[in-house]
Amino acid sequence: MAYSFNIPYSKNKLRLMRKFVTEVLHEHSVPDIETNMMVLAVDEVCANIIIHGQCSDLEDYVKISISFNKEGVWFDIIDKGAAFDIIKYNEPILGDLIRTKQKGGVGIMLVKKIMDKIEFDSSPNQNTLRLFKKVTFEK
Amino acid sequence: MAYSFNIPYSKNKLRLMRKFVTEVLHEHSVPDIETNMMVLAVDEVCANIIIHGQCSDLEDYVKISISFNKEGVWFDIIDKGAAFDIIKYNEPILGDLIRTKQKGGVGIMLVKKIMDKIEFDSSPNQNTLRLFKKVTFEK
Amino acid sequence: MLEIVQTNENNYISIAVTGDADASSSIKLDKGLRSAFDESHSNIIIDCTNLNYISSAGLGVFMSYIEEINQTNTTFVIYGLSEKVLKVFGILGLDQLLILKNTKEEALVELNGL
Amino acid sequence: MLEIVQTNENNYISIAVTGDADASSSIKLDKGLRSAFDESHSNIIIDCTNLNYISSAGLGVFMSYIEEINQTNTTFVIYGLSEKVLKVFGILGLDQLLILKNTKEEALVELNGL
Ligand SMILES: Nc1ncnc2c1ncn2[C@@H]1O[C@H](COP(=O)(O)OP(=O)(O)O)[C@@H](O)[C@H]1O
Ligand SMILES: Nc1ncnc2c1ncn2[C@@H]1O[C@H](COP(=O)(O)OP(=O)(O)O)[C@@H](O)[C@H]1O
Repeated sequence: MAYSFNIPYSKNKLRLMRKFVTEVLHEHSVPDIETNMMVLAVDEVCANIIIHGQCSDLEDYVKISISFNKEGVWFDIIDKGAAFDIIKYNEPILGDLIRTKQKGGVGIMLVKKIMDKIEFDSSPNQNTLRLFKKVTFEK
Repeated sequence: MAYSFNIPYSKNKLRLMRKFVTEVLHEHSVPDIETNMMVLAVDEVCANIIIHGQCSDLEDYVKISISFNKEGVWFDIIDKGAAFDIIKYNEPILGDLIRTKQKGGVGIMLVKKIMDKIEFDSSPNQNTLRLFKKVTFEK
Repeated sequence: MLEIVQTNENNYISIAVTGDADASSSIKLDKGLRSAFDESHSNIIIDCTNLNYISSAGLGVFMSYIEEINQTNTTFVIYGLSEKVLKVFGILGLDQLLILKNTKEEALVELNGL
Repeated sequence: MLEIVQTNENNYISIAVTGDADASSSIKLDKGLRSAFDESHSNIIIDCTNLNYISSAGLGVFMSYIEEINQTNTTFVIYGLSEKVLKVFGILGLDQLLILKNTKEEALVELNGL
């Protein structure tokens, strides 16, 4: 079973995206706490694409696909902005961020802590980030 | 501003589709009563595609796109089943359905009464039904 | 995602309909109405206070009992429709072919008024 | 979709945070905290009973005040986090770097215990 949707490149559409993902996971009996964790990881990736992705075409979208297997859930996040491989990104040290009073910089850290598998693939046309999370479905 | 999503060919995924459409219209300040009307029209079309569309490939999806302009909302409903042009379809007479105790047959009637414009286009690959509804946005 | 609960009172049957009556669930509504009609009770009220949504499949179920209601002289009253659901009954004029009331009290007046 | 309401009590400032603290809204949270700190009150409690969601942008705002809290000896207590939001604070261990309490009562005990 797979679902997908496109959201406009806009920070204030992230809330709607989160609702979509929440509904789909809920439909597949994913427990609330885990749903929120996965929604958070997808939210971080989408926010980064919108904020840092430097997509030239304002009429473009971030595409999110969600598919289920027995072990868990795959999220594919596809965009057409600058290629950015979060797997290769070295996260900063939390203590340094706190000491220097940074107001950000922990998004990718969260994604990596939450997700069980991360794959990145970039073609001239688009970037695909694939995130997998193991889930014990409620029924 | 445009949104789209794919739902699996399954009657029990219609509820999720309705939630998606409702959220998007809500996001764009469409009044509740009108939202429900448009959701109903899209639901009828999707239910027909799932029930009557005879799509061979069970892994396929109905795709719904929603886009807004100043006058109202366009819904594009795309499927890969048998081409069926609701514009050319002649609706039955309600009284006849009631006399013969039919339990269905009023879906397309509803779609035509609710929507302000209907366009149908079919290629060998896919069918596209476009529905437009005038809306006075709340803000 | 549709729940049908039947309650037999002294002089009427009440059926409470909760959730969404759509293409996947309306068959449940039909089974619920069928069994009430099969008990040949002459007074049936339908509590739609918690009916969140209805599509043509649900409307079709109600439509298909109109003949039977008239032929068997059953008093069949639907009450508690939300504004948005009521509007859907109105699209095809079913609000003129079925008795729709706002509250349970009004529905019972309709029964007793016979 | 984030609402920040500040209330000044006798011996503390209370800030109620309602909604989603995400990439688009967390700047509001920052403004709210900034103005509370600018009043140089030594006791600040944050009511998160109606904080529905927090992302790294919201966590980052809280993070950025940790140094100031320590340097200015401010008692800064967050309370009322739902289980799912609390779990998010826990991912990076921020639940160890900030004082988190379940209820307003417990938060006030923390202030008065000084
Ligand atoms: N899609 C992207 N395109 C370009 N750069 C990105 C992308 N995602 C993340 N980055 C870079 O990685 C950095 C760290 O991201 P993150 O951990 O989410 O923290 P934040 O976004 O708060 O800075 C960003 O500041 C940005 O420089
Ligand atoms: N997508 C479709 N593909 C093939 N046939 C269709 C499609 N949509 C509708 N139809 C035909 O049109 C008829 C009328 O549809 P409708 O008014 O929705 O009523 P119902 O679906 O309850 O029969 C259906 O019974 C079916 O024969």
